[in-house]
Amino acid sequence: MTAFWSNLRRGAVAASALTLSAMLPANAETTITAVMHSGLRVLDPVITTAHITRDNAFMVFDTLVALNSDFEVTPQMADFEVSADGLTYTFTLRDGLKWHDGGDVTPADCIASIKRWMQRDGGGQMINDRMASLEATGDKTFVLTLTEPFPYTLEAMAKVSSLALFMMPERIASAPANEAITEFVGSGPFKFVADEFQPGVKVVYEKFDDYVPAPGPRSWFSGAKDVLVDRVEWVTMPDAQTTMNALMNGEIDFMESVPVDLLPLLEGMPGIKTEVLSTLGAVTIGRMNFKHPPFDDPKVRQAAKLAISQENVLTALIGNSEYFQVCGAIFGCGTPYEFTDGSESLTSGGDIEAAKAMLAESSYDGTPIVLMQPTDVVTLTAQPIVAAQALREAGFNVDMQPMDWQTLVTRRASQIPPAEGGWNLFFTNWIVPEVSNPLGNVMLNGRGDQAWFGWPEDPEIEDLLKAFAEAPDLAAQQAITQQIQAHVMENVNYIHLGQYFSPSAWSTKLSGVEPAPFPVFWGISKE
Amino acid sequence: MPTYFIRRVLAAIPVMLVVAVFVFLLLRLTPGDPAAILAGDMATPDQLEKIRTSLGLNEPVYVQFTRWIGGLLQGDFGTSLISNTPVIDLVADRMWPTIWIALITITLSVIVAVPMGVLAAWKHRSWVDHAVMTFSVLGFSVPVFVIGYLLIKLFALDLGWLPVQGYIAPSQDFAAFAARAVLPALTLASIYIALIARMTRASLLDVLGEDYVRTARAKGLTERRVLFRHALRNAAVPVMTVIGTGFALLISGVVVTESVFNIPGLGRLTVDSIFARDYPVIQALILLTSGVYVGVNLIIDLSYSLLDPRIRY
Amino acid sequence: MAETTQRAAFPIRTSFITEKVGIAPMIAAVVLLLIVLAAIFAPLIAPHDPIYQNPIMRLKPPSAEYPLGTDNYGRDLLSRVIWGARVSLLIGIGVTVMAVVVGLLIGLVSGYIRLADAIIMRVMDGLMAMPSVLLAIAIVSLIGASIWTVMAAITIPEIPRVVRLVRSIVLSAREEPYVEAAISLGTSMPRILWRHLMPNTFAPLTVQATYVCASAILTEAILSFLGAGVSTETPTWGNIMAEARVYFRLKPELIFWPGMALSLCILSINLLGDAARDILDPRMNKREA
Amino acid sequence: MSLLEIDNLTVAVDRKNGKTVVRDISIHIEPGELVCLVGESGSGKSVSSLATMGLLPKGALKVTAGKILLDGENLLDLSPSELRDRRATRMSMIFQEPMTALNPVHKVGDQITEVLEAHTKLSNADKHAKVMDMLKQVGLPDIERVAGSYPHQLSGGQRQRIMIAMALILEPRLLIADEPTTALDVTTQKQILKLIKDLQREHGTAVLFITHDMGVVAEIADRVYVMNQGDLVEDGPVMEILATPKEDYTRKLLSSVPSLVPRPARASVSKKTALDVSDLNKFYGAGRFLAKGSATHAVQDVSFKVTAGRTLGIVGESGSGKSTVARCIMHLIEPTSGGIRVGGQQISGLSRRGLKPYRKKLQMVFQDPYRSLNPRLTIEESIIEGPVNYGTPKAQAKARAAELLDLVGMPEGSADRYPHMFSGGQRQRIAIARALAMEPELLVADEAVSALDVSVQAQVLNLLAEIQERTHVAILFITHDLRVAAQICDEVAVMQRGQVVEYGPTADVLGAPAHDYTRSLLTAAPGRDWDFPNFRPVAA
Repeated sequence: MTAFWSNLRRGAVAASALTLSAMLPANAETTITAVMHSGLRVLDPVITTAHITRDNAFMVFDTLVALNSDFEVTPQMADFEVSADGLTYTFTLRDGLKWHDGGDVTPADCIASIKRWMQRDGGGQMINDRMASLEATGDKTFVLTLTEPFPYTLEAMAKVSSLALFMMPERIASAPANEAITEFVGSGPFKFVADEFQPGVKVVYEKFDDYVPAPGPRSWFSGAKDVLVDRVEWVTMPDAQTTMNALMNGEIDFMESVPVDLLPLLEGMPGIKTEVLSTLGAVTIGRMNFKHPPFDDPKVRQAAKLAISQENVLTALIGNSEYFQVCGAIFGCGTPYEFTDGSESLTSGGDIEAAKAMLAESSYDGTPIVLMQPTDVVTLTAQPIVAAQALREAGFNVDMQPMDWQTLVTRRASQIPPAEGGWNLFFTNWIVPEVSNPLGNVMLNGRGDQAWFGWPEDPEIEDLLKAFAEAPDLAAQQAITQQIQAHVMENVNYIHLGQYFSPSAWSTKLSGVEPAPFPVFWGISKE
Repeated sequence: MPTYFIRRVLAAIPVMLVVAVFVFLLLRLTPGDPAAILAGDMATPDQLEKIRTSLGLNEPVYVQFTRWIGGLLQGDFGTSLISNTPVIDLVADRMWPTIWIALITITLSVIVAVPMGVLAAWKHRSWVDHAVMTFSVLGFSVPVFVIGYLLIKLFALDLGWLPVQGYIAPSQDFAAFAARAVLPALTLASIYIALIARMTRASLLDVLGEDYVRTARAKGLTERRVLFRHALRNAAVPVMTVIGTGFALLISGVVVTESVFNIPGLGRLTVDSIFARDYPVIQALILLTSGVYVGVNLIIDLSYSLLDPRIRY
Repeated sequence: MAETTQRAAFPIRTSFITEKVGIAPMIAAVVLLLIVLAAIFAPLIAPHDPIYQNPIMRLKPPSAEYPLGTDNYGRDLLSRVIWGARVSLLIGIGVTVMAVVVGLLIGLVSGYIRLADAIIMRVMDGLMAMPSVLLAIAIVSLIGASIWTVMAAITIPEIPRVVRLVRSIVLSAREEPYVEAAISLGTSMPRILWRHLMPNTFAPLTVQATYVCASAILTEAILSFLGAGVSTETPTWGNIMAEARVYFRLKPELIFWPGMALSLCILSINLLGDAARDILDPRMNKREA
Repeated sequence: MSLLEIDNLTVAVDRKNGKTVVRDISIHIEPGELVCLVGESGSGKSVSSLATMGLLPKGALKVTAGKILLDGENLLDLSPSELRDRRATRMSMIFQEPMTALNPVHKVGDQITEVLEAHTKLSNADKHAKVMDMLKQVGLPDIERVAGSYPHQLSGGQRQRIMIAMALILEPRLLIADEPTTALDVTTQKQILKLIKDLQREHGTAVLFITHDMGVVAEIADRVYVMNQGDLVEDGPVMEILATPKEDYTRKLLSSVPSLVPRPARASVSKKTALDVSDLNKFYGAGRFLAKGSATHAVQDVSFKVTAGRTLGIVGESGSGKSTVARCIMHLIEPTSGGIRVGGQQISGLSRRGLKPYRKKLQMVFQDPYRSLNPRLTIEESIIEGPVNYGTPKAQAKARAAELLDLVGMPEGSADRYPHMFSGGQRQRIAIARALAMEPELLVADEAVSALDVSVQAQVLNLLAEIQERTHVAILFITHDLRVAAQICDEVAVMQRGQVVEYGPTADVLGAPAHDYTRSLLTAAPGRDWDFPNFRPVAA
C-alpha cells in the first residue's frame, strides 16, 4: 500500500514537471495545422485517383511540368522543348534538384516515374500508344519521341487531376503499377514524416531545406514553391462542426471545405477569413448504367435528364446561391470549352411535362430503378434525394438504396442486373479540372466494357475524341468540344448537374493563402 | 487459482474462435471490394481486377481464412489493404488515446457513481434517491452524441474553459492532454455512471436487507461504518460485474465519443476500416476488442475472490 | 414467518400500483402513449409530407406553416419528427420481439439440455464479446442499410443477453420443487419447459424487453449518427439528428427536437421498465412487505 | 425494579392505517432471569424483540404505542446515537441463522473486535486479549485459528458461538436470543442451549429467548410468555405453563407437540414389499475436468424395505444423506450404484422413457409447501397434471381431484384457486392430494412437516395416517425430528454421514437405542423429559 502511494506521488510530481516543461516555449517552430476534405490512407498517387492522395503527393513530390492559373503548361522540374514537327519532346532538369534522402534527381528517375504513370493514367496511355522512345540523352536531359503528333502530351503531363505525373526515385518508381509503393521519398517542397503518419488521422510534413524553387512567380502549381513554415500537419476531423469549433478555438489554422450552410457562423468572426480558393469549383453529375434496362434506352435517359433541375439539386446541396452556378457546360463554366448546347431543361428548372412525354414514348415499363444513395458523404447525400423526387414526378419508379460511399464504390463496379444487386443510377462530384478537357474526362469514354462505370458503347463520341486529340489549335478544339457537348446532352452519357464552390476558411495568422484548384501550403507563412 | 485461471483462459479460446469465424465470414460473404476503394474514382474494371489479385482477394475463402489464422498464431495480424501498414502498427498508434479515455472514464465513473449509489440506497425513497435514479435513467436515455454536443456547447464554446476536440499524448503535454480528456470522459461517463450508480444502489439495497447488516446495527455501530464496512463490500460483486459487462457499452460509447471529439482512437479506426472494407484491420480490431472484453471480465471474476473470501478458485 | 411472506402474488391490485409505483411511471406511460399514437396516426397528424422537399424553404425558422422550421432540404421538421416515431418505435418493437422470441427459445433449450448448452453458450459468449455497436455497423454497412438489416444488426447483439437471462432463470427454476414434482408426475420435457419453466421467464423478460426496446432505439440513433443507418428518405429520429449534426450551432433545434423526442421516448420506456421490475421482482416485494 | 419492562407495546405497519402486528403487549424481565417468548409464525414474537433493540425495518414497521424501559430508561425516547450506545453494552441480540447474521467478508475475530472498537477505548493488545478470552468462554477450540477464519469456514454451531461471544463481550445485562438454535442440528442445539444457560448463570445476564419450540422452553425457561397473532395470550413460570395452562391456545399448542415416546406398534396389513432399496450409493462432484477436490460419498451402501401400508422413517441430522436417498428413489438424481425395486421391478438405471410407467407408483411430498406448487397453475390444474399425463380423461381427472381435495380436508371451491391464496398447511394438503391422484404405491415425504407450525404439523401428520389406513400406501418419511418420527413411523432407519447406523421397529430404535449416535440424538432432543400433550413429566 505504501509503495502504491509513493508511486502515485512520484507519478504526480513527474506529471507536474511535464506540465511545466510544456509551458516553456520549446522553440520557435511554426506549424500550420490543416483539416483537409478527408483523411489520408492511401499514399501511392499512381495506384489511386483519390484527391487526398494527390494533394499529399503535391506536397511530397514535384512535377516535371506544371499548370498555371491560365491553364498554361510551364516548366517545373524541367525545361522542355518541342520540335517543330511535334514529335520530339526534350526535357532538361533544373540544376541542384535533390531527393529528400539526399540523392540527385536523374533522368533515369524521371523516365521510371513516367513509365509507371503511363501504365495507369488515361492520358499517359494515350502518349504511350504513340511513343517511339523515351530515353536519357545526358546527365540532365531526356527525350520523348512520338510516332505521330499529339498536342495533348504536355497538358497530360501537367494535369493535376487525376493521376498527375509525379517524379520519384527510380528504385521506388520501378515498382509495378498495381502494387502500392511503401517509401515516400520525393523531391517536393515538403518531406513526408513517416514516423508521425497515422493513416486516416494525421500526416506531418517538414520543410525540405534543400528544395530548389523553380523560377518565376507562384501561380497554381507552377513557379516558386517557397516553404515559409517549418511544419505542416494535416489532421482529420470527422465532421464539419467539430472542425469549425476547432478553427474558432484556434486549434487548427486551415479548413479546406466549409459547408456553405455553416458559413454564417464563421463570417464576421475576428481572426478568421473565408474565401473560395478553388475558384473553378466542382461539378456534380449523375451517371446511368448503360448495360441494363431501362437506361440502355436513350429516350429513358433523356426523360431522366429532362426531369431534373440543376437549381433544385444545387440548392439542396449548397443552399446559398452565391456558392453554386447553374451551368449547362459539361466542361465547366469558366473554362476554354464552355458551351451550353442542349442544356436548357437542366438550367431552367427541369421540364417534368416533357420528361413524362418522353418517358411515355420510351420503352420504360415501370421497373424500379435502383438509385444508390451514399449516406456518409455530405457532398453526395442531397443529389439522390432531390433526383428521386424529380424522377418520381416524371413517372419513374425509384428504388433508393442507402449505403455508405465505399459500398457504392464497390457496387458501381458490378455489371450484374440491378435487380440482382447491380445498379441503375448514382451521383458523384468532380473538380472542374478533371472534366474540363475531353481527354481527361473519363465519363466521355465510350468503349463499352473498357469505359468508366456505366459502360456506354458510343463509337460516335470516340470519333469525336480522336478528332479532338489531333486538332491542331484551340479553335479546332473548341469546334469539336462544342460537338461533344451537344452529343453528350443528346445521348445523355451522363447528367451534368451544375457547378458549385466550396469555401475554405483559415486563421488570419496565415498569410499568402492564394486560390488554387486544391490547397497548397507553399507560399504561406504563419505569425 | 492457477487451475481456475488456466481453465478460464482455455474457455476463452472457443469464444475467440467463434468471434474470428463470425467476423471473417461476415466480411467475406457480404458485398464489398477493397480494391475498388483503393483504386479511386477513375479506375477501370481491368485495373480493379489486377489490384484484387495482388491483394489476394481472389483466393478461395477457406484459403484466406487459414492464412489469416496461421498468421494470427504467429502473432501476425496482417497488413492494412488500404494504407499498406502492418495492422499491429496501426493499432499501436491508435491504442493509447482509447486506453487513456477509457481509464479516465472508468475511474471518474467509479468515483462519482459509487457514492451516488450508496447515498441513494441509504436514503432509500427520499428525494436524494429519486434524484440519483432520475439522473441515472437520464444517463441511459440521452444518446452519447447529444450529451457530447451539449457539453461542447456549454464548456468549450459558451464558457470557453476547455478545448473543443482533439487529443494530445500525456507524455507530450500533460496539461493539454488533461484539458482535452475531460469532456470526452465526462460524455462517456454519463452512461457508465448511470449504470454503476444504479447497480450500486440496487445491490446495496439488497445487502441492507441482509441479516448481518442487522447484526452490525445490533452491535451499536455507526451508520457510516455499517454502510461502508459491512454493506458496501458485500454489495461490490454485482457492481464489479456491471463494470465488466458495461465495458461493452464503453466500447460502443468510445466509437461515438471519438467521433464527436475527434480522438484518433481505436473506435474511429474500426469504423473507418469498416467503411473502407479494410478486412485485416476490421478482423484484428474486432478480435482485439472481444479479447479485451473477455480479459477484463476474467480479471473482474478473479477480483471477486479479493472482495469475497467465500469465492475461491 | 412463512405464513406472511406471500410470494409474487399474481393478480396485482390497482391500489398497489398507485401506492408502490408512484407518479413518474404514470407520466412515462402517458408520454409513451402519446408517442405511440403519433406514430400510428402520423399520416393524419403530420402537417406535411415528411420527405417532400421544398428547396426554397430550406433551413427556415419555425413559422405557422412549419411549426418547428425546416431542414436543409426544406422538409418540415415537425412532420419528420412525427414520422420518425414510426421507424424508431418499429425498430424498438421489432428488435424486442425478435430478440425476446429467439432468445427465449435458445435460452430454454440451453437451460434444459446440457449438451446443447455447452455449444450455445460458447456462441453466445462470442457474440457477447463483440462490441455491439461495431458489430451492428459492420452488418449494416456490409449488407446494406435497409430498415430490416438495421433491425437484424441491432437484434443480433441483444440475443445473447436474453439467452443468458432465460437460461439463468431456467437453471434456477428447474431446481424448484414444483418442477421436480412435475417430473415425478411423469410430465414430458417439452411440457415442463413450456408449462412450468417458461412462465417464470415472463416477468424478468418483460423487464428486460423494455430495456432491449430502449437500447434498440438508442442504437438505431447511434448507427444513423455514424452513417450506417436507414436512408434519410425514411425519417428516423436518429437520422434526422445525424443529418442535422452539421447544423448543430446554426440551427440547434434540428437536433434538439428529434433528440428530445428520442430521449423522452427512451426515458419513458426505461421508467416503465423500472416500474415493471419493481412490481414483478419478488425480492422487491419481500423487501417492501 | 425489572431490568426490562415492555409496557403496552403496539407495533404496526408503517403506513396510514397500517395493520397492527403486535397489540398492547407487556413483558417484564428481572435481572438474571431467562424468559421465553413462545409462539407460532406470525405471532409477533420477533417483532417485539426487534422493537426492543430499535431494529424494526425502517419504513416498514413502527411502534405506535407503549414504552420499552431498560433499567428504567425508555428506549423509544432515545436518539439514534444514544440507542447505538446502549446496544452491545447494555443489551444485545443473537439471531436465528448464524450464517447470514455474520458478515461473510470479514474475519470473525475482527467482527467481534469491532464491538470493542465501537464502544471502548482499549488498546489493541487489550482488545485482542479480551476477544480471545471471550472465545474461550464460549467454548471454541483453537481460538487463534477460529478468530482468523471467515464465517463460511466454520460450522453452524461455531458460528452461533461466535455470535454469542460478540453479543456478550461487553457483558450486557440483557441478551435477546431470536430462535438461536432453530437452524441448528439437534446435538448442536443442545450444546448451544447449555452454553446460553451457563453464561447466563455465570454473568447474571437476563435473557429474552424467542422460540417456537416447546421442547426448548421446557429445557431452559424460568418464565414463559405465550403469544398468538400479535396478542399476548398467557404468561407464568415455566412449570405452571407446561403443567396447568389456562388458555385454550396454550393447551392446543402443547398438545400438538408430538411425544418422543414411540406410539404403539401397528399390526402389519400386507406382506407386499412396496420399495426395496439395496446397497444404494451416491457420489457427488466426481469427474469434472480440472475440478479439484475429490468426490463426496453422500450415500453409502444403504439398504431397506418398506411394505405396503407401513411407514419407514429415515432420521438424521443435516448432511446425513437422508434427502439424497429420497431423491435417488424418486429418480430426481441418478444413484451411482445399487438397486431400487418398486413393486418388485428394478427401476434404477432405466431411461427417462423406460421409467415412465413406474413413475406413477412413486410420489413425493416436498418440504417447502410454498415452492412445491407451481404458483401459476390452479389447484385443480396441478392435481390433474399427473393423471392426464398417464392418459386419464380430463373430466374424470377433475372429478377425482375434487374427491381428493375433499379427502385432504380442503374447503369446497378450492379447485379453481391459486396456491398463494392458501396457508402453508393447506398447501401441504394440496401437495398430498396431488401425489395421491397418481394412486401411488409409495409416498416419499421429504421433511414434509418441518416447515409447518406445530399445530398445523399435527393436522398434516394425522391426515397422512388416515390416508395410509384407507389406501394402504407405503410411506417413506424423511425427517430430522425424532418426535415426529416416533409418532408416525412403524420402522426407523437412523442415518449418519451417508450410512444407516441403526434400523428396526420404531419402538426398538427410539425406545431402546443400540447405537451411540441414536442415543446421542435422543438425549439431545430438548424437553425429552416432559410429556407435552399430557401436561406432565414423562413417566419413567
